[in-house]
Amino acid sequence: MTQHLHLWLIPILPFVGFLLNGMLGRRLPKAVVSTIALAFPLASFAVVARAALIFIQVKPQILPWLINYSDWINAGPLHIQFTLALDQLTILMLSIITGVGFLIHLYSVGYMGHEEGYWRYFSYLNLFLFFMTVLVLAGNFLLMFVGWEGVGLASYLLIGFYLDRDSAANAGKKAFVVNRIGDFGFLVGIFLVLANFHSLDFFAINNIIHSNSGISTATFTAIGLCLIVGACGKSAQIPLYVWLPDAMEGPTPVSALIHAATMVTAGVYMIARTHSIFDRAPIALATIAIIGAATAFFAATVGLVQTDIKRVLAYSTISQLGYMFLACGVMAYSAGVFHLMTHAFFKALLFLGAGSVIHGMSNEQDMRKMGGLRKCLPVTCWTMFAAVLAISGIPPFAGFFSKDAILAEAFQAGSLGKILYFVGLATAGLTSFYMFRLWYLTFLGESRSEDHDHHPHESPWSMLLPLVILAILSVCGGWIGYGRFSHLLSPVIGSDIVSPTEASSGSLELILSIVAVAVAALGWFVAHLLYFKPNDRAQKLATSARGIYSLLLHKYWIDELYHAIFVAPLKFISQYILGWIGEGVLIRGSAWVLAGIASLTGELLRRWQSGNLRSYSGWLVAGAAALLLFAAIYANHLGIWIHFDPSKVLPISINPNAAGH
Amino acid sequence: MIPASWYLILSAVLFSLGVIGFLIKRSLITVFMSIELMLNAVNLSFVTFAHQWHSVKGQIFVFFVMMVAAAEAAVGLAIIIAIFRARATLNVDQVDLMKL
Amino acid sequence: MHLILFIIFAGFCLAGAINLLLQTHPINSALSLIVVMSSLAVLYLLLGAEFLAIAQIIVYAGAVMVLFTFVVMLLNVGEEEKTHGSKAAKIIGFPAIVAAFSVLTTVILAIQNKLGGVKLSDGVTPMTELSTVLFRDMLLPFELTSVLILVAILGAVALARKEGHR
Amino acid sequence: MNTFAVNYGNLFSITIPETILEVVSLLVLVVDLGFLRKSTQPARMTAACVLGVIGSVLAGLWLLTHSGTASFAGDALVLNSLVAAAQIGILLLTALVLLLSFQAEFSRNPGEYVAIVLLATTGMMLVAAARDLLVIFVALELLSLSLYVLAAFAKSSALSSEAALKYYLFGGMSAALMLFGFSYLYGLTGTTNLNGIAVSLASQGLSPLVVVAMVLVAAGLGFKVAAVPFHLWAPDTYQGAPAPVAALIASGSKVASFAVLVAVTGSLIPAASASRGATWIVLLVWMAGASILLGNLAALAQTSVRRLLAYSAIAHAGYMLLGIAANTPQSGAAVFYYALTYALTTVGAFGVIAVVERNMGSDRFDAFAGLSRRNPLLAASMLIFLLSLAGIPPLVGFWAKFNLFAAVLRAPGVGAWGLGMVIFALAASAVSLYYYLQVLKRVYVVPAMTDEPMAVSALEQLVLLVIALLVALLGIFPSALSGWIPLG
Repeated sequence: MTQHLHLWLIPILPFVGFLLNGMLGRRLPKAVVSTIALAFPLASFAVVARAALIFIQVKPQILPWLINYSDWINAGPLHIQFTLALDQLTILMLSIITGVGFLIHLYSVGYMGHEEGYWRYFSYLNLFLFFMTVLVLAGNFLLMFVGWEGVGLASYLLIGFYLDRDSAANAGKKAFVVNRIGDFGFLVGIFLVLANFHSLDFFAINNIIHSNSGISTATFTAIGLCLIVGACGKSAQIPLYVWLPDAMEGPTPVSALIHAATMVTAGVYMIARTHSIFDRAPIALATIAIIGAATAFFAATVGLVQTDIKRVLAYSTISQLGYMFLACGVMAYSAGVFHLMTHAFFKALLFLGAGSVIHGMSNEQDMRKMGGLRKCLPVTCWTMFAAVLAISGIPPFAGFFSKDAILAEAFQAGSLGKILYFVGLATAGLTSFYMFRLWYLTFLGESRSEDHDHHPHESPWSMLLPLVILAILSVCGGWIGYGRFSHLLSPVIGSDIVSPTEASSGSLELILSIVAVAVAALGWFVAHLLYFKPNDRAQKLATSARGIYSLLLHKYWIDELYHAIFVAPLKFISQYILGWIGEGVLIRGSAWVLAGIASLTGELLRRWQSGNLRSYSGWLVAGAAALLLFAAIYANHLGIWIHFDPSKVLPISINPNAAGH
Repeated sequence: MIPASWYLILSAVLFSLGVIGFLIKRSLITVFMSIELMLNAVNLSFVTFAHQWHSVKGQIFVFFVMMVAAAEAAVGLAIIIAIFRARATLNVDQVDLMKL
Repeated sequence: MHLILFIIFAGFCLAGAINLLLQTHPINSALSLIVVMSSLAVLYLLLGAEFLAIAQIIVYAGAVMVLFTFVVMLLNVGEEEKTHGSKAAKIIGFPAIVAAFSVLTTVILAIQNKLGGVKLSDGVTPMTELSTVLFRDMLLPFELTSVLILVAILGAVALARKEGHR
Repeated sequence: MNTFAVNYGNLFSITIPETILEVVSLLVLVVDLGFLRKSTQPARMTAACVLGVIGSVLAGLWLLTHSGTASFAGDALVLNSLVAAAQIGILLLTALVLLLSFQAEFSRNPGEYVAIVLLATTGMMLVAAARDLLVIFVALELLSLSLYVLAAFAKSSALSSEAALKYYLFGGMSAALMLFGFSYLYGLTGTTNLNGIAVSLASQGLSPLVVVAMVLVAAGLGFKVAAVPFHLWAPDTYQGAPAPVAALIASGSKVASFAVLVAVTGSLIPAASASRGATWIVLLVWMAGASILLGNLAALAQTSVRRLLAYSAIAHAGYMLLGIAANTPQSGAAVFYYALTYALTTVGAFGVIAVVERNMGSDRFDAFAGLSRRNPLLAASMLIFLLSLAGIPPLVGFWAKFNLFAAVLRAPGVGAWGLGMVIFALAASAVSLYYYLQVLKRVYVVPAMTDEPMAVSALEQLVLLVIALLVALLGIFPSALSGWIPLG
C-alpha cells in the first residue's frame, strides 16, 4: 500500500498549478484559472489525507517514513540527498497547510474576483503551497532551507501584489529583508550543524545525538541560538517581528494563509523538528521561552489600541506565536504544535472574517467606521464570534485547550517557567479583551460609517463556506485533539531527555484551568463594559492614561527606534559618506569636515572612485604597498626574518651550475 | 665583480619611477611610456636572474615581454587615438566622465 | 671595468627615467625613454644577454618608440598642462611608493650575499641554446605571440580607423 | 632542465580546440571583409556571430568528446577534468555572449569584433590550462589585449573609450606588477614551471623575497578578478564598455582568472612550509574581506545597474577568494563551480541590460521601471538572475555559495577566524539582497514611463530564457553537472 503513495506529488501538484496559471493564466478565462488554482491544492490535500489514513490507522509503526529520491548534492565528503520525510508531525502540518490552504484558495475565488491580475495571484498562491509543503516534507536542513527561502519569496510577491501601492512594495521588501536577517542566522546554524555532525539529515543527526557523540553543550547552545535567529525571523518574534504588521498590505486571504496559519508557524515547526538539539541546550531553550513570553505580552499590549482591523489581527498573530515559542521553550513541543493547529483554524477564520467585512464594507479597514454589521453580515458575525471565543480561551472552544496546555506546562517548568506563566496569563486576559473589543466594535452597536448610501452586503457562498468549515474546526478542534495530541506526537517530539516537568497532578491542572478561564472572562467583561454599548468610557480611559495610550498606539515607537538605530545609519553611510565620493562640493563647503580626521576620511572616500586615473593609481599603489607592508610584518611575526637561514635560500651562489641548461 | 643585488635595486628604482609616472604625468602618452619603463625594469630583473642561474629561461621570458610590450603599445596607442577622437584631449585629468 | 660600465649606464638609466618624468613635452619624454632603453641594452650585454641587447635596441628603441613618436606627431600633442585633478595621487601615492620601495630594497639587501655577483667573464649565452629553448620548449607561447600580434593588428586597425559620418 | 621534444604535431594535438577557434576567427575575417563587404551591417553581424557561435560549439564538442588527462611541454599546459570543465564553460559563455551580440549596433566592424572575441576566448582557455609562468603571462596578455580592444569598440561613445583606457592602464600596471613578482619567483627557483616552483620553494626556508613576490603576484591577479584594492577599474569599465563586452569581461575572463589563481595558489602553498602558505592565505583573506565589505557597501549607493553589477562582482570575487584561501581540492572545485555559475548568471543579467539600454538609452534604475509590464519574460529572467546573484534558493547562486562556504569550513586548519570570515560573508550576502531588490522594485513595482512593449528579438529572448532556465534548473539539481564539473 505504501509503495503506491507518492510523496513527491504533494508539493508537485501545487507547483503544476503555479506553472499552468503563471504561464497561461493571462490568456485563460477566470473560471479556468480558478478551477486550476483549486484543483491542484485539493488533489494535494487528497494525497495528504490518504497518507494520514494509511499511516495513522494502519501502520503507525513504520513512521518516520523516508524516501530518498536521488543524490542531490554530491560534493566530495558532502552527501546530501533529496529526501522527503513523513512522520506524525509532518502529516499534521501538511493537513493544516493543504487543508486550510485549500479553504483559503476557495475563499480567494470570491474575494479576489474583481482584481486585475487574478491569474497572477493564484499562481503565487500555488507557488507558496509548493514551497511550504517542501519546507515541511524536507528530510534535511538544506531542503528545508529551500522551502524556507521559497515561502519568503512567495510571501514577498504576495505582499507586494497590489502593484500600484508603493506602501505594498515597501512592505514586501521589508518582509524579505527582515526575513533575510533570520535566514542568515539559520544558515549559520546549518553550517555549524554541518561542521559538527557532518550531516544535514534530521534523522541522522538525531541518531548521532542519541549515541552520545561527545558534542559539548556549548556547541548545542551555539547551534540552537543561530536557529532561534532564523525562527524569530520567520515567526515574527522579538526583535524581528517588525515585518508582520506591514505585511498586512497584502490581500487579506494572503494574510490568513501565510501570515497567520502557515508560513509564520514555520519557526515553531523548525524548533519542534530539531528539538533534540534544543533539548541539550538549556540556555537556548530559556532564550526561546523568554522571547516567546515577551513577544506574546508585548504584541498583545500593542493590539489593545489598534484601530485597523487587520493590524489588530496581525499583532494578535505575533502574540499567539509567542505562546507557541513559550511552549517550545519549556520543552512542551506537543503543546506548542497543538496551539499551532488550533491557531491555524481560528486565526485563519478571523482573517477571512475580517476579509469578508472589508469586502462587504468596500475596502474599509478602520474599525471606528464599522459597527452594527451583525444584521448585514450574519454568517460572518457568528463565525467570527466562534473564533473570538476560541482565541480568548473560553471553554470548550479550541483555543482553550491548547493555551491551557501551554500555560500548565510553563507553570510546571521550574522557576523561570512560573514567572513566564504569569506573563502568559496576563497576555491571555489582554487577548480576550482586544478580541472582544474587535468583535463589539465591528458587529454590534450602530453603524458609524460615513458613507450612508452604501449598504454592506454579505459575501458569496465561496467565501462563506470556508468560514463555516473553519468555525466548526475552531469549535471542535480543541477537544478532539485534547489528550490524544501529545500521544500522537510523542514518537516525533516526545522529549528524549527526562523533562524537568514535575509530575502533573490533576488538581493542579484544574486550578490552573480555572484561573486561565477566569482571566479570559475578566478580559471579556472589561471589553463588554467599554464597548458593548456606545459610551465614552473607552475615551475617558484613553485620555486619563494618555501616555500609555500613545505609547501603545504607536507600537512603542519601535519602528521609529529601528529607523534611528539601523536604517538611518545605513542610509547615512550609503547616501552621504559614499555620496561624497561624487559630490566634493558638499565637503568643500563645510568647514567642520575639513577639520580633523573626519575630513581626512571623507576626502579619502570621495577621492576613491573619483573617475580620475591618477587618483586610481594612487589608491592602487597604496593598496599594494599596504599589502606589502602587512605581508612583511606578518612574515616577520612568523619569524622568517629571524630564523632566516641564508644557506637554504638561494642555491645560486652555492652552486652556480645547479641549474642545468 | 658587482653584486647582483645592485642590478636588482636598479630595477626596483626604475620600476618605482615608472609607477611615479602614473601618479604625476598628465599626458596619456607619457603615462604609456611609464608602463614601458616598468616593463623594462622587470626585464632587467629577469636578465639578472637568468645570468645568476645560467639559465636561458629568463632571457626567453624577456624576449616574450618585449614582444608583448610591442603589441600592447600598438593597442594602447590605438586606444589613445580613439580617446583623442572622442574627447580632443589627452589630459589624464579630463578623462573622468564616470565616477562613484 | 665592469663597475665603471655599470655605474655609467645605470646612471644613464636613472637620469633618463627621471628626465622622462620631469619633461613636459611627450617627445622629450620619449627621447629620454630611448636613453633608458639603450642603456639597459648595455647592461644586458654586461649580463651576457647578447641577443636581448640587440632585440632591446631593435624592438624597443627602434619599433616601439618610433610608434610612440609617430602618435605624438599624428595627434600633434603639445606640452602637458598642469591640471590638478587629483590630490590623492600625491598624498597617498608617494608615501606608498616610498614604503613599497623601502621594503623591496630592504629585502634585496637582506639577502644580497646569497644573490651572488655578476662577473663579466661569466660568458655569453649562446644563440643556439636560446633558439633551441625558444622554438622547442617554448613553442606554445611562441605561437601564441603570433595570435597576440594578430589581435594587436586587428584591434589597432579597428580602433584607429575613422568611422565615416558617425 | 628536463629534455622534452616538442614539435608542431603534438602542439597541435593538445590545442585542437584553441586551433579551431583561431581558424574560425580567421574565417570570420575572410567572410566578413571578403565576401560580405558590400552587405548591410546587420547581415554582416549575423554572419560573423553565427560563425563565431559555430566555432565555439565545435571547440566545445571536441573537448566534451575527448576528455582525458594530458600535459604538455613539461606541464606547461595541463588538461584534466577540471580544466576541461572550465574551458567548456568559457566556450559556452563566449557562445552566449555572441548570441546576445546579434543585435549589437555599437560597431561597424563586426568581423573584427567576432574575431577578437574568439581570440580572447583562446586566451581564456589557455589561461585556465596554463601551469607555467611564461604561458600564463602570454595567455593572460592575449586575453587582456583582446578585451582592451573590445572595450573600446563602441567608437561613437565617449564612455567606451574611457572604459578601455582605464582598463588598459591598470591592466598594464598590474601586468607589470605581476611580472615583477614572476621575476622574483624565477630568481628564487630558477624555473618558471609552477610544479618546479612548488618543489623548489618547499625545499627552501621562507625567504623574504618570496613574500614580496607573493604580494606582487597577488596584485596582478587581484586586478584580473577585480579584488580590492585592485578593483578601481571595474566599475568604470563595466559601465562604459559595450554590454556584450562587459559581459565577457565579467564572465569568461573571471573564470579564467580564477582558474589561474587556483593553480598559482597550489604552487605557492607547498605543504612543507606552513608559514609561507600562511602568508599567501592571509593576503588572500584580507583581499577577500576588503572586497566583500567594499563591494557590498558601495553597491548600496549605486543608481546605474551596470555599476551595481560591477560592485557586486567585486563582492563575489571576495567570496571566491575565500574559497581559494581555503586551498583544498574541494574548495578549488567549489570555486570553479561558483565562478562558472556566477559567470552564467552575469551574462544573462548583462543581456537584459543590453536590451533595456537599446530601448531606453540608459542603464539607470529609471530605465528599468515597469519592465514587468513592458516585457514580462525579460522581467522574469532578470528576477531569476538577480535572485541567484543574491543567493536565494533554489537558484544556482545559492548552491554555489553554500557549497563554497561548506568547503571553506571543512578545510583543515580553519579555526575561529575561518568561521568568522564565513559568517561575515554570509552577513554581507544577506545585505546584498537589498540592492538587488532595488533593481527588482523598479522592474516589478514602479510604473513605466511608457507602456509600449520593450522591443527584443526572438533570439535574444530565447537565449535569455535558456540562461534563466539553466540558472533555475541547476538550482534544483545542483549535481546535474557532477560528471562534468564536480561540486567540490
